[in-house]
Amino acid sequence: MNDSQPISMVEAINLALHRAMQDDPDVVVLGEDIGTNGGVFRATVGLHERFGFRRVMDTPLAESLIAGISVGMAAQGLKPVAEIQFMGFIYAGMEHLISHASRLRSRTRGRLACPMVIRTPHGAGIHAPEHHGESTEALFAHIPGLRVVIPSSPRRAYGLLLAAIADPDPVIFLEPARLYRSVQQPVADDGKALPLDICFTLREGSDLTLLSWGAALKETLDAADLLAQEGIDCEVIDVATLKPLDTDTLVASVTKTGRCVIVQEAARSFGPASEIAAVIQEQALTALRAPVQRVTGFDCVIPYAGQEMAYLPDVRSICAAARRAMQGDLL
Amino acid sequence: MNDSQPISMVEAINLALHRAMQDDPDVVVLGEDIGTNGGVFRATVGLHERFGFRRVMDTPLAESLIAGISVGMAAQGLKPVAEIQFMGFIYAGMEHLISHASRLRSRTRGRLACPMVIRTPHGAGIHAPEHHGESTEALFAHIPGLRVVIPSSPRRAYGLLLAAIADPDPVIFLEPARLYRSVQQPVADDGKALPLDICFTLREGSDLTLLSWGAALKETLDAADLLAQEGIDCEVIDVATLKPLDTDTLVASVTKTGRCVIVQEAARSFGPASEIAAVIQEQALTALRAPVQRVTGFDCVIPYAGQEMAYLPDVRSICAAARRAMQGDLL
Amino acid sequence: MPLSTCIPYTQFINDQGELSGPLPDWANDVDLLRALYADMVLVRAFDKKCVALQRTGQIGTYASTLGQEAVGAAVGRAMTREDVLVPYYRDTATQLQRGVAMHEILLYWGGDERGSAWKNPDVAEDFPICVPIATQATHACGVASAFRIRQQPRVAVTTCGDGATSKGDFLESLNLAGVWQLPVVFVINNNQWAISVPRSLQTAAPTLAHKALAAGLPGEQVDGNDVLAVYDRVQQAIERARRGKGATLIECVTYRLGDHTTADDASRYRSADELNAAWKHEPVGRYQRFLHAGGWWDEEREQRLQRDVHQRIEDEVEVFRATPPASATAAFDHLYARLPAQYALQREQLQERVEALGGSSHE
Amino acid sequence: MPLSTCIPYTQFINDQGELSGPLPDWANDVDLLRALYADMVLVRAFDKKCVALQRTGQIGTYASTLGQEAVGAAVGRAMTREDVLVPYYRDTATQLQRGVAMHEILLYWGGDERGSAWKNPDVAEDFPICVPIATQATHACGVASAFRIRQQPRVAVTTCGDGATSKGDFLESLNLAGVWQLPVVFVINNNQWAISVPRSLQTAAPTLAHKALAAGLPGEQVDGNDVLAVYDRVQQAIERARRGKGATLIECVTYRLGDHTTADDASRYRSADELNAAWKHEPVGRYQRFLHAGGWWDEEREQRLQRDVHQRIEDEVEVFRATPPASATAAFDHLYARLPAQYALQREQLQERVEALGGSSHE
Ligand SMILES: Cc1ncc(C[n+]2csc(CCOP(=O)(O)OP(=O)(O)O)c2C)c(N)n1
Ligand SMILES: Cc1ncc(C[n+]2csc(CCOP(=O)(O)OP(=O)(O)O)c2C)c(N)n1
Ligand SMILES: [Mg+2]
Ligand SMILES: [Mg+2]
Repeated sequence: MNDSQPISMVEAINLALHRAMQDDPDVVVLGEDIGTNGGVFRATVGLHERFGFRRVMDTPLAESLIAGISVGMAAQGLKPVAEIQFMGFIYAGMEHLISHASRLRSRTRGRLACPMVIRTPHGAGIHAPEHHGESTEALFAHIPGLRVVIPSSPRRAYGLLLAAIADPDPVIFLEPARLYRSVQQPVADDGKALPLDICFTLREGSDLTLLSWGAALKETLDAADLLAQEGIDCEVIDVATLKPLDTDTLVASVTKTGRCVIVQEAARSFGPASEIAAVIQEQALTALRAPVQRVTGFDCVIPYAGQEMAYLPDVRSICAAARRAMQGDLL
Repeated sequence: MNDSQPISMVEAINLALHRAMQDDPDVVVLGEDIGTNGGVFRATVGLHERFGFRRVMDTPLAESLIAGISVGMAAQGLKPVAEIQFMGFIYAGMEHLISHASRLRSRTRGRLACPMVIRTPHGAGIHAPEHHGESTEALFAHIPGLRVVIPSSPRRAYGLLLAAIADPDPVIFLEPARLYRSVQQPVADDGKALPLDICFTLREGSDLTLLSWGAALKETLDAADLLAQEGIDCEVIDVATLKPLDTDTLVASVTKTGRCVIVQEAARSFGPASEIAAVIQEQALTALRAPVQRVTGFDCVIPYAGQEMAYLPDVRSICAAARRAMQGDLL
Repeated sequence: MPLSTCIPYTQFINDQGELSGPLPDWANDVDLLRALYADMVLVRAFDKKCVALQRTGQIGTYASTLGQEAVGAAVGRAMTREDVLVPYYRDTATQLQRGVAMHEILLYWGGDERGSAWKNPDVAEDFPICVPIATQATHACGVASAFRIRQQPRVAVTTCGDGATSKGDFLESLNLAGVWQLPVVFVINNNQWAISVPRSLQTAAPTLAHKALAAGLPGEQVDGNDVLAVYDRVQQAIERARRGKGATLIECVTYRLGDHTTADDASRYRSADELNAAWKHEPVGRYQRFLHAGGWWDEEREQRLQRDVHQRIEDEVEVFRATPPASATAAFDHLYARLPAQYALQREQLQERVEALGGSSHE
Repeated sequence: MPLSTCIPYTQFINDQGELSGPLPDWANDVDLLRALYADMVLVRAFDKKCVALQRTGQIGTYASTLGQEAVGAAVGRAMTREDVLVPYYRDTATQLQRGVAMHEILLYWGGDERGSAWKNPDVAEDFPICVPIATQATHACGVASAFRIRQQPRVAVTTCGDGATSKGDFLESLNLAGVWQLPVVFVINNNQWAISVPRSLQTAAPTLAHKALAAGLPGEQVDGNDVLAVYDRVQQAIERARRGKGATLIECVTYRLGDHTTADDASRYRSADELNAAWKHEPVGRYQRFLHAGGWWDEEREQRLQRDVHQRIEDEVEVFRATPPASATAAFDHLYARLPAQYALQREQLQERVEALGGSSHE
């Protein structure tokens, strides 16, 4: 692929997979329909032609199995990159992720490790059937020993996926399905990993901090544009790695701006935004000029395609929250 | 059982199960070792003798199955009360709980419902082997359509379990294993359910609000006693139902006291305390004289028995957090 | 595998529409013979309509049943009203038989939850379509357990694909059905593909019916393109279950003539040769030939049926199109039996967002 | 069930210690015959010690292997060093054979993670004890997949109980092993009970070996109280897997003579009669009789062995007792390869809590 040509996020992911498999013979790819079919989103296209079916494995239809054999492979020093076809189908694999992948190193005091990646499409808004729009990253972010990473641009997808694969510990890599093809960006295939465990400041600003991750960053950035027109200067941060959370960057930004709106696609209660808000009020309470606002999905089952867009945080709600934050002035 | 005689929490649970099965022929009980053996904690002792093996079912060893057949039974109008032997073994059942139990009513727009209860021992501190000390209630509290309830006394266990069984929707009922036998209380077997969806104020106070749930309430109450000796007058609230969260009671208390310490056994990040802190700063920021403090378990794998006590929030840490909260004075 | 011979296989009508074995007594019921044909014709036409509606953006992703009409029609007919169907997403035919309305099926695939809020009391207890593979098998065991607990002579029938037989839920459910002697019938629509994964990559078991042996229950294969064979075996299994004799696993050997869903392009992973060969075994044509040869069907009946089927489909599409948008707050209104006060504000906010989007519907 | 006859059953030595069939050639190796006996004697004595240590509060809950010594000893001996064991919690015997130190096993059950940080390089790749039932079967398939991917002539051996055969992971794993022809051997310790649930309530399958038929792999039963039979079959299965012929399922029919764990009281759910009857089949006595009869064992050897075994156990208990407390921050030090800076403060706080509790150890 030509480096200077803009590519989509799913192409960037495909590029990273090719690169990782080429650079490291221990990287293997597995999942449902990832071989001949190249993945239902085409993220694994070309891999089996290039690296063969020994390293690119279509599995039987069983998510617990996919997660569990990844643990076994990883313990042997392979670096399995497993695809779960949609996040809504990851739940059967949770026992292996929670009780094993996250603990193998701790359980053996470092004798065995579990360098595996679970990739899965994340989030709603692609008009797919039920269970194809989940954003339950909070379930994984709560589990000690896991990393939870979610890119929001082709370039970050490429660099973060390389980092996830290289990481010596298990990573849940969530790919915002709504962004798979909607954004294009030139991506240099330089094999360079981006740092995990840090947030990316996408836009600097002084009045208010907008925090988001995944597909909702699109509306967040759009809102920042609109708010700028109203004279509200937003700092926009892509949280990118939810676990471990780069609280330093987040707290520093809010300490500077005094105001914060967190935009989260997931259901409101007990979601990642709650952790972020809790940390910010803990570490920057005196800097807060208004409550940290959460603009989120709802505490309801994600509606089917006919109404799923209403479930998603929209620019209007983000702007409204930002304006509310600007009104309050506690200092 | 004689009403005036103090009984333990596990006895209260057993009493509630007897009562529910007697009052409603649709109540059935299932799980591993819950029949002849009466449950590994003896919570189901006597049920099969009284109600027969048709209503008291020892299942094969499969948690996904236990959760899934409960969904099927509940759709038929039975009220299955399933025991998962320890919370650490619930994960294989999550697909059924997240993708089905919580959604059956919504999916069918009320045509079918899912009045089931999953009971499971919760929390560490009983010196059992690995996986026997989980406190991952946050994973369930994040799921729309579920209720998450956790009693902290024999009487609340009795009343809340009756409420959970009577509730027309699915309830995850978490039983703090550390409290199963350590507290005794007279419990009237009056068949009266306690209200779900509300918090219980265990102790009124004006200086600081202490919030907790489950076994950690023991240390929380002990801390309140100690702090009282220092002249710090604590209000202590048992959150009891985590989902839906009774934010009104919590916010009202903190609005009154201006200070809040949340005590949570679960791992720190993305735990229930984060949601509570987020809501409090959202709704009562101007009343806060100090940041909401979280005293929690750690973001590490729960240590094996030899060090598990160090994982648990202790009285010392709660008192220290309360003193820190008292020092800050933002108003 | 020396054991594959242990699995019975049933076929009455071969690819040419000729009898390949003696028909059971119930086949003397000519009305039933014709009805099964009409069922298949209806679903094939409706299925085609659904794909067309998807292509024109009127519904979302749809899973075609093309080539597998015999399975659905036969299963639907073999069940009685008091039985409960616990289906998966490729059960249009079965659902139609059971009494789900076509416009409800369109609502479902159109992205509207009301598509599972069926109004026909005949299907009041049937489960909605299940998307997470194989989980429905477990629900069916729960339903069957309820029948057993209440000592009702009812049967749960659950369906799944060949891919589903690899998932724990399916296998755990078979095992429970065996050890609890549950009144449940498991029907596998073995259409040879799980999206792009062929049957041969799912399992090394000689047949999918062999899965029953692990659970101590009878397993059998049937020609899934022979509607009479499927009807016969499923009906027998249902009555066996009803008599308290326990569960049966029936593998229907058929073929997915269409793409996996409208979101799939099967030409990526499957050869045109294979597909063309499979068309030779398809169920509708062979059964029509059989009926013609027996003198139970003629051109006039065919034309009447085709007219009738198309009219019914057009009418139902109209009902679907005329269905007013769902209430903006439906997602909260049916979340719990009574919405906890905590969520009242979110319910309002959802309403606002729906309105900001300019209302919403399945269209 | 007409098919139960399809499952082979192996026994060489009957309850009386007499030959019930011709011994295979490898049994000419008298040292091996004696070693297998010594293995069983060691684990029976060590097991007894563990229970005693639990009763006196020196370790936590312990799962005794009483009555199942033949399975563990034989599996451990049948594996070669390059193979990988993926065990469950009732594998003390196998772990000892593989090279895990007794004091490490005591540390594990004493509630100290260092009990799985084995120092012997022979077991560097073996999995730690698995508590969540049946999940180890899947890990074993992953290990075997790694062998296949790297084209190494190595075999993963995984064990589980009879109850575990009901759980999806076990069944999914068998299926994968079949279809991927993985070099893995599944050994079931069918001790007739899953805590209080008898074998008959787990499954209606005539034998647990029947589970293999669903996965297209060979399944067989062996007298799990006959150490030679277990050794023979497991060893053959391992070599078959090593030769690229795929997986085997071996059901060892034995009996749990003890409680489920030290936290259990089996008298609540199981009759004294059943237990007494089971003692008649136990593996150690019968094998001793066999060795005596063959002239390969005598009283003097027995006394030497007993002395030796007890000395080794006492020494190891001493090492266990003398092990200094684990580091207070171990839980963070091994959470990730490098602890993210975010957790540095928590690590300190944990240290404080441990110190506030007055240090900590397995004692
Ligand atoms: C648990 C789960 N995993 C993955 C999927 C995605 N998916 C939908 S259909 C399908 C293939 C199913 O194949 P099969 O069981 O043979 O049924 P068929 O579609 O062929 O009728 C997959 C993998 C899903 N719906 N659920
Ligand atoms: C997933 C899971 N569910 C439940 C338990 C609790 N539990 C521990 S051992 C056991 C019974 C296991 O029986 P079996 O598989 O026959 O092995 P055995 O202990 O008899 O050797 C149960 C239910 C567990 N450890 N893991
Ligand atoms: Mg299929
Ligand atoms: Mg057992």
